[in-house]
Amino acid sequence: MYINVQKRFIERLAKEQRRIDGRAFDEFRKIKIETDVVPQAEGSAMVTIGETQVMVGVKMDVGEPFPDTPDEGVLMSGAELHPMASPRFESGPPGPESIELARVVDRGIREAHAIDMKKLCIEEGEKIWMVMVDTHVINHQGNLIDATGLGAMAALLSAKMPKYEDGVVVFGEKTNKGLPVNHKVVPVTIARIGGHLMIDPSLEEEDVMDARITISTKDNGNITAMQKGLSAGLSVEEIEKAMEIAVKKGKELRKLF
Amino acid sequence: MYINVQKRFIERLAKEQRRIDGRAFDEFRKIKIETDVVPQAEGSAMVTIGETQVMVGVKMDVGEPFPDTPDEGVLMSGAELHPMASPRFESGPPGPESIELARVVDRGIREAHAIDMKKLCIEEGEKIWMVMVDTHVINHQGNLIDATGLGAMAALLSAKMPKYEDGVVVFGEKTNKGLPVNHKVVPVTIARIGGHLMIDPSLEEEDVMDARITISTKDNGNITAMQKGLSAGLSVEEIEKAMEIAVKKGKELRKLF
Amino acid sequence: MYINVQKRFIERLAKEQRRIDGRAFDEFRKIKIETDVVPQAEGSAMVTIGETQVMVGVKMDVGEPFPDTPDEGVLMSGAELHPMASPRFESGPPGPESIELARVVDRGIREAHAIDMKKLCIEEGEKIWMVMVDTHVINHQGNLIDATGLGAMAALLSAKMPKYEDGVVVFGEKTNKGLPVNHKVVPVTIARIGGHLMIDPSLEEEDVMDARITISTKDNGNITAMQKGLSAGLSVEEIEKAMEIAVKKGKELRKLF
Amino acid sequence: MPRKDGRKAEEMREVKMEVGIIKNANGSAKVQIGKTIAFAAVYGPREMHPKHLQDNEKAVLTCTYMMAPFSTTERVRPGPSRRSQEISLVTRAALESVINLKDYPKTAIDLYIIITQANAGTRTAGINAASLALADAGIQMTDLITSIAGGKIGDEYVVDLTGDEEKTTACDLPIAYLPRSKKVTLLQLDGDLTKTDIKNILKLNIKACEKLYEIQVKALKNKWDGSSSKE
Amino acid sequence: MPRKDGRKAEEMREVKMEVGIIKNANGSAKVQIGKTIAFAAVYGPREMHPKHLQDNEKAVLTCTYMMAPFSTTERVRPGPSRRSQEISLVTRAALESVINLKDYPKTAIDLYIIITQANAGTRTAGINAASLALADAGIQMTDLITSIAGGKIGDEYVVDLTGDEEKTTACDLPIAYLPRSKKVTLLQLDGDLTKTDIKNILKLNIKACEKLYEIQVKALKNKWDGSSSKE
Amino acid sequence: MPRKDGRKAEEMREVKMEVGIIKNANGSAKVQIGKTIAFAAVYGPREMHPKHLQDNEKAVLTCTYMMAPFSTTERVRPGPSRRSQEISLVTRAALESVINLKDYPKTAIDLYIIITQANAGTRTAGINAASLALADAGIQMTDLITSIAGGKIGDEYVVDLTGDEEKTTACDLPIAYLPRSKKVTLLQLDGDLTKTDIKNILKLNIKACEKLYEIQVKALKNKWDGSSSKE
Repeated sequence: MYINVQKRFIERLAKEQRRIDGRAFDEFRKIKIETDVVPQAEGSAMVTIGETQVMVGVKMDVGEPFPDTPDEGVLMSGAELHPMASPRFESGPPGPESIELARVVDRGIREAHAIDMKKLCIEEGEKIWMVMVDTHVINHQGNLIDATGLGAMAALLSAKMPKYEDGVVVFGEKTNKGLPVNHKVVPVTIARIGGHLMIDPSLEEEDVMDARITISTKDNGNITAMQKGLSAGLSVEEIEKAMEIAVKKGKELRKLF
Repeated sequence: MYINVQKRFIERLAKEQRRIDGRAFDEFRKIKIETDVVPQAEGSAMVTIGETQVMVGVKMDVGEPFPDTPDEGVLMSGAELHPMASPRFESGPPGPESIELARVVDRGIREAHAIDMKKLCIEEGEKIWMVMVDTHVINHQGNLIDATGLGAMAALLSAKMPKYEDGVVVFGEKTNKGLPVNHKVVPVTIARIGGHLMIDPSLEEEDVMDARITISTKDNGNITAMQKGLSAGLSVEEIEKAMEIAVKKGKELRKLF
Repeated sequence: MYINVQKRFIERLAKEQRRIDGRAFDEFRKIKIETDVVPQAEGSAMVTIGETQVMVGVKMDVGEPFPDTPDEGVLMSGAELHPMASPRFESGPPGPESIELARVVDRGIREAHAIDMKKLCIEEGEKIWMVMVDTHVINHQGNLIDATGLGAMAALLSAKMPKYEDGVVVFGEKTNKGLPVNHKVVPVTIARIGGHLMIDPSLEEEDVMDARITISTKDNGNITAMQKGLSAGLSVEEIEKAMEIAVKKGKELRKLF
Repeated sequence: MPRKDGRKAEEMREVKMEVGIIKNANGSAKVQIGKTIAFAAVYGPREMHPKHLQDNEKAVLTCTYMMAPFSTTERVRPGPSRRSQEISLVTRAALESVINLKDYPKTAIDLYIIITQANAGTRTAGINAASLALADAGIQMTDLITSIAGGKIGDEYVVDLTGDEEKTTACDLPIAYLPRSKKVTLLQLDGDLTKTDIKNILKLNIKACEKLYEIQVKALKNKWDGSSSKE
Repeated sequence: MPRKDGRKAEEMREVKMEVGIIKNANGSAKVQIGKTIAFAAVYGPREMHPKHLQDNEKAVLTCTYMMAPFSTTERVRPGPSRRSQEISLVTRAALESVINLKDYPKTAIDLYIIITQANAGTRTAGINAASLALADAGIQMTDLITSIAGGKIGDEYVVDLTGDEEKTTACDLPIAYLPRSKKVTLLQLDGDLTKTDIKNILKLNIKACEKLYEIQVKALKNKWDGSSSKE
Repeated sequence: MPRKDGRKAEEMREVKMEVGIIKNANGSAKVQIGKTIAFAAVYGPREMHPKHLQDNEKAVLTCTYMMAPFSTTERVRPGPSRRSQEISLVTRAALESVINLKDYPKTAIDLYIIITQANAGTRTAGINAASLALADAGIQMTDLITSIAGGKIGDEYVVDLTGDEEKTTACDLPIAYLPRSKKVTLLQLDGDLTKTDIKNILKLNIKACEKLYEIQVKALKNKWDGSSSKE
C-alpha cells in the first residue's frame, strides 16, 4: 500500500522531469572514492554514492592457470549482500542478486581486457597470479552495481603486487609495482520510471522502477558489458538512448580515479 | 482417502489376476530405447517405459585411480529426481530415493564386472579413465529403476572413447572405440500388490504396493544385485519366485539393446 | 516455570553449601575411564562422569604440513553433539556449542605442547603425521567439556602409531610405538550458582548456573587454556579462586590416567 | 562471406520445436537450435504451500535453469552454479513480462529449464522453450517471448553463434524479445563493441526473433491440432 | 574347511547384546558382533513439532545410520554420505515392518544407529541393536527383527563375514528377518551369484537370524530382570 | 624495555572510535585499534518473524562475527568458519550481560560485526564496536562493555599485542570487562602461564579497559552532540 502511494508519487514527479531528491535525470548523487582503506590488502577502496557505501578489497595469490588459458592470470569477483548493510538482505550464502552484482561488474572489466592477464603469468601452464576482488556492502541505499563497479576499478588501480620470492608469496609485504591495468571501466545503471530513463536510482527509486539497464564502458567509449534487469521491456530506442547516457556519464566517472 | 479407494481397487484387480492398465503380471509397458540422443556426450540414451521417460548420459575423463585399485578405471553414477519430472519430487540435493536409484543400478553393473575396468587403466597408479553415468528423469510414471538401468546399459554400449593425446583429453572429439563392455546387465523390478507379484509397476501401482524387489541379471542369468524396498516382508518362496521372473524377463530385455 | 522452581531450589541449596545430588562443591561425580574401547582405532577412550558418557577416538594419517610449520605434525579435533545423546541436541552440522567443546579441549592440549609435534614430522615440508581426535557423546548429563578433555587425553595416551611402510600408511596395523605425549592436560569446569563456585556441574546445575569457566592445567600446574561461558560476569577474585580450584582438582584428575 | 557451417550472417541454425513432451507437467516443450537442446516444463498455477509463502495479490513465479551433467564437454556438477543462478534470475524476469501474475493470486507457477546438450545459445533456447511451455500450460500471456543471441565475427554481424564460432569471437549479445509489443525484455552483453555494433546486432537479433515467433506459433498449432485430432 | 578365524561356515562371530545403555533415550542397546560394534537409541514416541510435520494418522518414524569418525581404518568424515543415506533408508523400511505406526498418531519416533567400530556387517549389527532399542522403549512391535549377512567364499556358503573375508569375496547378501512371521524385510545383494547360491545363502542367514532372536530375547530379559531386581 | 613499535607494556595502540556510520542500522560503530578495524551494526529491537521463533518473555539476541575476505594476509573464504562461530558465541554471551532482554519481549536484536582489516585483537575490537552500536541503537544497557587482550613477551606482561608481537609469543588472553560493575564477562586463554602470570595480565587488561571506557563515552558524546547540533 505504502509502496503504491510512493510509486505513484515518484512516477508523477518523473513525468514532470523531477526526482524525489531533486536531482536531474542524468545526475549522480554525490560520489566519494577513497583508496587504501584496507592498507594490508593489495588494493582497496571505499565508494560512497549518496548514502550507499561499499568497500572493495583486492587480494592476490599465486595459483595454477586454467587449462585453456595457460599463460594468463585469473580474475575472480565476489560480493556479499549482508544483513549488516540493510534489513532487506538475508543471512546465508550469496543469493542471485549478489551473484548478479559481482558477475556484471566482473564482466565489464574482463571483457574490456582492463587487466593485461598475460602479464600476470609467472610460468606458463604452472603458475599465475590470481586477482580476487571482493565487495562488502556497508550501507545499501540503491545502485549497488555502480558503487561496486567504481570500487572494483579504484581498488584495482590502487593495488600493489605482493612480494614473491623463491616461488612463495610473502603475504603482508607489498612491492611498488601496480597491476597491469590498461583500461578504466565503469558501469552506469539507468532506471526506467514512469517511462523516463534516469541514472543512479536511489533505493526509493529502485522500488518503483520497472526496468533497469547497466552499461559498462571503457576509455574509448566502447561498451564492454550490458545487463538488463527487471521484467518490463525496453524499446530499441530506449536501449540506444541508454547507451548514449552511459557513454557520456562513463566519461565523467572515469575522471574520479 | 482417494489413495485408499484406489488401493482397494487395484488390490481387488490383482486378486483377479488383472492390472489397472490391462497388462499381465509379467508384462512390461511399451519400452523404447533410443541412443545417441546427446551426440556430444560420450554415450547417451533415452528410455521410455509407458509414460516414464529417462535420459542417461555417459561422460568420460582421465583421473587418478583409487589407491586400492591402481590399475582399474572408475565408474560413478548419479541420478537427479528433479521436480521437472513430477510434482512429487522436490528441489535440492539428491535425497535418499535418488541415491538409492543410482546406487542400485550402479551395483548391478559393477558387480557383474560389466565394464572391464582394467582396460580403462592408462598408467598404473597414475592415470585411469573415469566413466560417469548420470540420469536425468524426464517424466516419472513409475519404475524408474528399470528405466534407469536400461538407459545406463544402453548409454554405456553406445559410448565412444574420447580422443586422448599427449596426456590430455580432447573434449568434444570422439574416437571409434567403444567402452570395454563384457556383459549386459538389466534390472527387473517386481512389486507385490494384494499378495501378488507383478513387474514394471506404474505410478498408480507403486502407490499401493507393499513391497518391491529389484533384481539385476547378466547375460548368463546370474544375479548381480538385489534390493528390496518398502517395509512389508517377503517370504523365501516369494523371493525365489521373483528371481525366476527377473531371470526370465532380463533375458527378454537384453534383446532390446 | 519448572526451570524457575528448580533454579530457586538449587540456588537455595548452594547458599547452604549443598548440591542437589549431595556432592561437595569441589567434588566430581564418579569418574570412570576405559581405554581401547575401539581397538581398531589408533587410540580410544570411554569416559563416564556420573551419567554423562563420551567416547573419544584418535585416528592418524600422513599428510602435508602447514606452510608455516613445515616440520610439525598436525592436531585436529572434532566433536558431535548428536540427538542420539540427548533430546536437547539437534541433527545437522556441528553448531557453535559443539565447535566450542572441541576447540576448548583442543586448545588446552595444543597450548601445553602436550604432543611433541616435531616428532610427528616424517619429511620436512612434505610429510607429517596428522592426529585426528573425534568425540562422540553417548549420553549428555552435564559437563561435556571435562568428559571430552579426559577422553581426549586418555585416547592420546593409549594411542599406538600405525605402521608406515614405503611411504604408505598400512591402515589397520598398529606398531608398539605410542604418541610422543609430554604433558597430561586436563580441563576443570567450574559453574557459578547462586554466587557459589562448584565443579563438574550436572545437567540440572548447568540449567541454572549463570556463569561457567573452564581451566585446563598441565602436570606442573601451569594453565594452558581458559574459556568463560555464559553471560554473567565474574569478579577477578572469582577468577582467581577458580584457578586455585582447577589447579588442585587437575592434579587429582591426572592420577586417573 | 558464408560462415563455417555454410550459413549466412542472418541465418539461424536449424530450429525444431515440440510442445507437450513432459506428461506430468501442466505445460512443456523441447527446443533444439542446431546442436543445443533445451527442455522446459511448467507446473502450476497451483496452490502455494506452505501457506506463509503465498502472495495474496499475485502468483509467485520461480524459474530454474539447469544444465544436465552430460550436456557439455566436461561433466557439469549437479546443483546450482553462479552462472546458472544468474541465468535463472534474468530468465525469470524476462518471462514475467508476459504473464499477468495478478491473475493467479495465492498460487505458485514453477518453471524449469534443462539443457540436455549445449552448443552455445543455451539461455536463449531455454527461453524459447519456456515460452512454449507457459502457453501449453494455458497460462494467460500478453505475448509469446522469443530469444536469440548475436555477435560480431571479424567485421561481420552474425546471429545464433555456434560453440565453435563463440571461440573465435569474444562477444555475445543475447536478447529476449516480445514480437507483438516489440520490446526487449532480456538483454545482456559480454564483449567490446561500439554503439553502432550493438545497434546492428540488435537488428539482426530482432529479425531472427520474428522468425522464431512464427516457429513457436506453428509448434503450438501442431500441439493443439494433435490434441483435437485425438478427441 | 574351517574359516581363517576357526569358525564353521554357519557360525557367527561372538555376539554380545546389552539393552538400556543410553540413559537419556527412551530405549537403547549396544550390539557387538565380532569386532563390529553398533549403538542404537530411540527417542519417542513424542509429540511432533513443528506441528505442520505431524501426521494425524500415524507416527513419523525417522532412522539415521552413522559411522563414528574413528570407526574404520581411514577416518570417516562426519555427516551423511551416499552410503549412509541408503542404509538409513532400507533400515527404516525394515524397522517399520514391525511397528504399527498408527498406534501413535501425531508423534515422532526417532531412531539413531551409530557404528563405533566397523569390521563388516555394520548395517546388520545396527538393525539388531535397533530392534532391541525399540523394544526397550516399550514401543508395540509385532515381532523382533534380526539381521545378518552371508556370502560365498570359494565354493562354500558362509555367514557373518569378517572384514578380511569380505576382501576375498565379492559378494555380500544382508537380510533382515522377522523370526516369528518368517518374513524377509530387508534384502540386498552385491555379487555375481546363481539363483541356487542365493537360496543357499538365504537359508544360512535365516538360521543365524533364529539364533540372533534367542540372543535378543535374552538381552531383553536381562534388562527387565535387572530393572525388576532394582524395584 | 620499550616494544618494537615504541609502546610501553601497558600502552594500547592508537584507538579511534566513531558512532553511527551505517545509516540503515538502528545503531552502528567503527572501532580502529592500531591496524585492526571493526564495524558493528545493530538491527532491532524489531518484531521477530516468523512468529514461532518469538520468545514471549524476552528479546532473541543474535551475534554474527565475520572477517571480510580482504581483511587478512590470505583471502578469507566468505561464510562462517569454526573460529568465527566460536567468537560469535562468546561475543554474544558477553554482550548479553549488559542488555536486559526481558525489556524487549517478542523482538529480535541482531548484532553484526565485520573485521575489515585484521592485525590481532579482532574479537576485542569487535566487542568495543558492538558496545557502541548497542548504545547508539538506544537499547537499555546496564553498563558499557570494553574489551582488550594481553599477553606475556619474554618476561614482560603487555597489553594489546600486534600481529607481529603475537608471532613472538604463544599466549593470548582476551577479556571483556564491565567498567562500572567491575566484572569480567568474556575470558579466554591460549598459552602456557602460571596463575601469577594470569593475575598480572588481567590487571593490565582491566586498566586498558578503563581507558577504552573513556574513549567509548567520548565517542558516544560526539555522536549525540553531532546529532543535537543538527537539530
